[in-house]
Amino acid sequence: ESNIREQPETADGVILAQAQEKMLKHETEVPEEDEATEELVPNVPQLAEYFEGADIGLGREESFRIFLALKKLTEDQPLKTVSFWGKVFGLEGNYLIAEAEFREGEEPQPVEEEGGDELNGEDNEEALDEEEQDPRDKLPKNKYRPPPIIPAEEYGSGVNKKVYFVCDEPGKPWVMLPHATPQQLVVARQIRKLFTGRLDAAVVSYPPFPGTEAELLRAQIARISAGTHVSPLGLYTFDEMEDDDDEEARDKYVLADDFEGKPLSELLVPDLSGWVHHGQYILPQGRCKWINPGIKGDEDEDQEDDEEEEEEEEIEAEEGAPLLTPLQNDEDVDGHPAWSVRLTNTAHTAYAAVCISSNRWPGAHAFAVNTTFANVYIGWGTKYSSEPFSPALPPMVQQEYGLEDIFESNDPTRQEEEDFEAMEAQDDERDMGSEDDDEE
Amino acid sequence: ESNIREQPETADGVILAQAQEKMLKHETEVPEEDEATEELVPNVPQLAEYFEGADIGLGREESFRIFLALKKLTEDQPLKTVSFWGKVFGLEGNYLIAEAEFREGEEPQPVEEEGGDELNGEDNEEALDEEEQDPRDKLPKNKYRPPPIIPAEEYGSGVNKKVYFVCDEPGKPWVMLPHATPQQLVVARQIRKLFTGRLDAAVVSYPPFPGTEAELLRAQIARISAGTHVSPLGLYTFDEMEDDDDEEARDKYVLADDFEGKPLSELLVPDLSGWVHHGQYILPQGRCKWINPGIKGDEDEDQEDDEEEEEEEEIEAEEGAPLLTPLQNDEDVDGHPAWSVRLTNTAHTAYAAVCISSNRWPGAHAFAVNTTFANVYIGWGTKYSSEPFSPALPPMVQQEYGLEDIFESNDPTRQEEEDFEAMEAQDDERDMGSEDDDEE
Amino acid sequence: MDLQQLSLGLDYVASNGIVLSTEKRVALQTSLVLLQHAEKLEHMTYWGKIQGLTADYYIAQGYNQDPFQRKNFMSLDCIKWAHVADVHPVLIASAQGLTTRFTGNPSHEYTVASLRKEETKSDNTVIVTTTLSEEKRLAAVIHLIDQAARVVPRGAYRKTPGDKIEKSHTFSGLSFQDAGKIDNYMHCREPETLKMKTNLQLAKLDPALDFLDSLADDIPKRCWSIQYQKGATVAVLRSVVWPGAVFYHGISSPIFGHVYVGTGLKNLDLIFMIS
Amino acid sequence: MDLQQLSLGLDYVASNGIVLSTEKRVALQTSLVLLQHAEKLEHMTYWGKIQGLTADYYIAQGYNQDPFQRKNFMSLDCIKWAHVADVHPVLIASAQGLTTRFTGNPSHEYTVASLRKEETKSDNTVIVTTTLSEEKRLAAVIHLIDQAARVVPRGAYRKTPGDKIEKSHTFSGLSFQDAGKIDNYMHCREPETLKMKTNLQLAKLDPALDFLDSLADDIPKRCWSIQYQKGATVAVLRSVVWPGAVFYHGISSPIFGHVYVGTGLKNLDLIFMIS
Repeated sequence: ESNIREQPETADGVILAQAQEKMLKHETEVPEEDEATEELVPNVPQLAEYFEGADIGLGREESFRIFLALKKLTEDQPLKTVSFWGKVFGLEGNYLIAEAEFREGEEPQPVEEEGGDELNGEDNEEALDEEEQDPRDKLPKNKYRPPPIIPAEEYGSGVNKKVYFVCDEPGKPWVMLPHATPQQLVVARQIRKLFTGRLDAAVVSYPPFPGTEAELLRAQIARISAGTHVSPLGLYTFDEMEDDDDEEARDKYVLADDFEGKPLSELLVPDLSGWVHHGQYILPQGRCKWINPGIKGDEDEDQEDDEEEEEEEEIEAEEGAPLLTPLQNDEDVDGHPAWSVRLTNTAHTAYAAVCISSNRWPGAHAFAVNTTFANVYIGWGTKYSSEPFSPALPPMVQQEYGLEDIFESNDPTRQEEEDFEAMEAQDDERDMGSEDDDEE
Repeated sequence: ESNIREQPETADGVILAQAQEKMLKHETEVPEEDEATEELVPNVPQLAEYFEGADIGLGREESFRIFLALKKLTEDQPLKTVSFWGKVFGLEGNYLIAEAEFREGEEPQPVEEEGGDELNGEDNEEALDEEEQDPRDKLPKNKYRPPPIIPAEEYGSGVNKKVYFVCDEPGKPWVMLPHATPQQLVVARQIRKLFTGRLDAAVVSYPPFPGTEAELLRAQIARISAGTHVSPLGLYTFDEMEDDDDEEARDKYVLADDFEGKPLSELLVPDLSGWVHHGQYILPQGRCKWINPGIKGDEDEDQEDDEEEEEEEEIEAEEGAPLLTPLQNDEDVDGHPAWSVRLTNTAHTAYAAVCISSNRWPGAHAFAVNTTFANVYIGWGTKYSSEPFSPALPPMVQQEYGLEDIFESNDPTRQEEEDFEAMEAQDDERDMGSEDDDEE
Repeated sequence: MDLQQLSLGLDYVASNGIVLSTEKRVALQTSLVLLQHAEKLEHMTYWGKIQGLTADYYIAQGYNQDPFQRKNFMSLDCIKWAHVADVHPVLIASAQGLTTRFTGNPSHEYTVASLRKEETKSDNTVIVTTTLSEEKRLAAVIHLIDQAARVVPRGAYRKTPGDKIEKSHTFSGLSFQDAGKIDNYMHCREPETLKMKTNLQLAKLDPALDFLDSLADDIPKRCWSIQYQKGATVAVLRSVVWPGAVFYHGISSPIFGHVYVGTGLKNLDLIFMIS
Repeated sequence: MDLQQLSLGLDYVASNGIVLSTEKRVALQTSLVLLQHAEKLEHMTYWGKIQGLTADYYIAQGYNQDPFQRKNFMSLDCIKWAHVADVHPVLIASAQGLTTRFTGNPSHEYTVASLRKEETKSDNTVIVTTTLSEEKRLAAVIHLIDQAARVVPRGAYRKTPGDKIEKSHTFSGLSFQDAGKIDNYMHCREPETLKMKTNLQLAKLDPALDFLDSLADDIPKRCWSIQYQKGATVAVLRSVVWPGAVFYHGISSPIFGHVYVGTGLKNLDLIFMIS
């Protein structure tokens, strides 16, 4: 260690401070009462206080900066609702995530990502190429049909009910994540990855993940929201005015007018009967709302080939837990309920709140007291498993072509060849002999 | 500095920790809803949060410990209400003060303090002694009558509406302060003292303070409460059921049922029209409720002497500001309103509260938002003055006795004495001569 | 993190999801002072928290002069503490086989299988099934986490010529540049990887400073996440093998410490998880 | 208190009524970093707050190597800072005569009287009435408070044989006993009372450590309140001459600092107030 004191590098700190300075404000007036508008940004510091009572959170200063950053997001984007979804840790950097909904008609059209969604298109091109071939060169036809692409849910429904923005530090610009596709969700369920903190980082996995870290993050957010967004029973209810269509699973909920808060004693029971899921369950196909992959519409030009297959595969609709299903029905983890329940303010329970933490997605928490509640996720973005991870096995080796047209035989041995040649020679001699007989 | 590392003295820290440990609790159950009782201990940490938004408070950990200590106080004493009044700094130690009311009929009888309240008694004894003297020794009678002792207000009314407990650190035992007497208040207004932190410390002052530091602390608490306990207009109201006796100043207030909170904009106006005093004004005589000192009852045995004086002094009732008087009427301080107004949460005023700080008693603060409000005092316990302090002057030198009975004359000079003696001698000779004449 | 530095340390790690409620801080600051006094320990640290399904274990550690000799204590409420006795290495090995969550009940019994050499003529190894209490499992996991994740900056401890290890009074912290390099951090444990270095490698090291295993020798290579936080004034190292183990160091200051808040489970899938 | 130590320092002084809202802390940590960078200062400190009637002044101080050469800055919102220029000693004397509260408006003008020697043959002193802006009054009061209440523990600074003053890197704090004695604290200012000591008194002092005025020489004798706080782990000195000036020192640690939160008025009644 030299005696020369190194000038502290303030470059990074200064740059961050410059970004954060834009968020700071100091108002000395309050709007008149009739001017007051519906409050868009939730009182993040106060919600953080409740979580802190259960040793959950990011500290008061970061919570406050997140609050300011959310405020800035509402100034830059036309949002209808916004909330702090949580923080996902990465190896080199972390992600702060905001969950939002755009105002009616204001949602932007996301830029189409190049990549894996075009598999079917390429196959179609191949099919076209095939037809341009010389009919005389009848090459074996590739009978492989990739599974039909399940279309992604539209913004506003199912997995994509909300949109997500990320940034790595409060004050840095918010980046909107793309909508989640069923393919991404299906693969995400099969892989286990840590994030680096760079949205454009490649995701090297098997099965190959159709996207970069941004898409993987979005998929994990979708899974975590579906699995761990919970609220006290009675806070949300189904909209009575909507048609009660029994076939369609109810997928919308609204705030109940008459909710007065659940007593702490009911929120505290270990069987979790006081809580319900308001995050909608994702079906194995990667959507919340089942769509029959057999119904193709007019995209597929090989419809004739599939007629036979339609009759063969009667695809059964996937079903999942309905919306607002109670947490009691969650599968146990290691023989215990899927959520651990804690009381805050144990020194004086009159001012306590109840906080539950997911054991299936460590890092997902929710608290409730009176009519206040919130969800948050703070963690590495991976699911819990007591079993070591086993990556998916590659599929079976494909059959190259049907065997029924081909038969194999052994190559003749040299002896057999000699025998054959000998027979041939004898036959030739006999034939020549008969021809001689005819001429006398 | 020697190389031997001194063992850190943990004795003090350990002793304090032992005291504080008794306050710690960890409950894991909540009472059922029907069992829940009215909450006695206020949510001190939450109120501290609001004050912290205006840079006022004692820090989260001390606030929490104070909360635990108040809880312990309610377990040890039969209280009806309790709250954290504030903290008064002293040179060697500090005071934490809790304001409380006993449950009906449970108030203890305070031990009578020896000391300055007995001045009149001693004089009465002197009067008795006088009468035992020999009537022939008619010594001049002491015509001094000390001012009549204004009786202290009873517990539950006026200055003594509430009772106060002090301790120097949360966890240490709470000590109840004696009730305040008018004499103490009158002298406290004339002196300016810092506290040492020891309740039994002597208070050396002129005029002499009738008590020790405990009584002075109590007097200052009374003055501060009277001057700075404020609340949003409309939160408290007079009990409609009480007789509207115009002669008696209303001295009771109750929570208004229909108070829905004052809008921040009204609380924020610099003229303070949104706030009222609910601490009752202390009259110059040291009481909230005027009592006529002329009405002696049967305590004074020298009633005859006073008959004349009664006719001479018609004592005018002192009047002060009525209860629930608005803060607008407070005298300005240095040309500005008596209270400074600040907004908390200036970055996002939707979640702000309004906090006002007294300029007359620096350290007295109040905040309000919606239906929540609180008062607190954190300071040295002295009033503000832009003028340097001038102690009271001693009274005029007493007149020893009336001059009308006495006349002074000059001592005769030697010459006058000789002349007198000469005259006397001449008179004697003449007299002797006349006697001689009679005998011829 | 040292008890005296509790609020500073928590301030440094809060960004990583490690917070303590005011109630717990107040309780710790009282109960750990009493514990330190009762056990006559020079240093008392808040080691962290192991989350169980029904309850959480708060862990404290105390030591005197020798940072390698530590006494562990556990509490369910930060008020009453119980000594956690060290466990035999055989039990530690058994505990490593447990991959389910801690339950929160110290008396819970786990069934573990361990290999034991039977002392018979045939010298067979026999699989023996024993039970392990959660309390012992806790002790084992604390030991494992300390071995894997108890970090000190290079230069904070010195080895005197007399082979005595002591805290350096002139350590003024790593510079900004150095704080970002993993070779400047070392394991505070009996050296393991150091012994496996060749003489040529050892020749380049400073015997007064490099007497502990460097984090750079940990396998796999990317098992530590280093980040600058709090406006580049704090260096934070997070273990990916034991998620929840966090080390913090105030850059250019002598302040450093570590804490663990997590489920007490080792991340066995690490190889798959890093690209 | 040093910007890097902000949360620790606030934690130490909170018991004395000095707290900062989260909002202000966040704003300070951003704006002071930028200020330090813009002004190219090595050290940045949060000096404190002077409360005005309609608004409060937040004050920050920065310096490089020399702790005696400080630059002052003020802000009304902890976001935008303005340099507070030093004022002439004559104005400081004028400001001392002002005993009313700061208004909160930096442009407010006070009327002050000051004595000035007229340069005439008769050499009379004339009373001249001038105006003093609140901004200048602020600068004057900051200077006065620093002179009266800027404290460092004995041993924190050393004087080299070359008469250079530097911070001691081996200062590990005052012991518990020493921290309670007022002679172990010194004024961080150009010495005044030191010069008035006799040679005999000076002979007992250590020239490397005792080159500043000791607080023990302050008049009146009881103008400092010393207390052990936070369970006897922190020594806190509060000035009674300038109520609101608070010095804190973590016992047996190199941590110390000071802050002022008050009305900016000197307590002229001190003599009457102490028994």
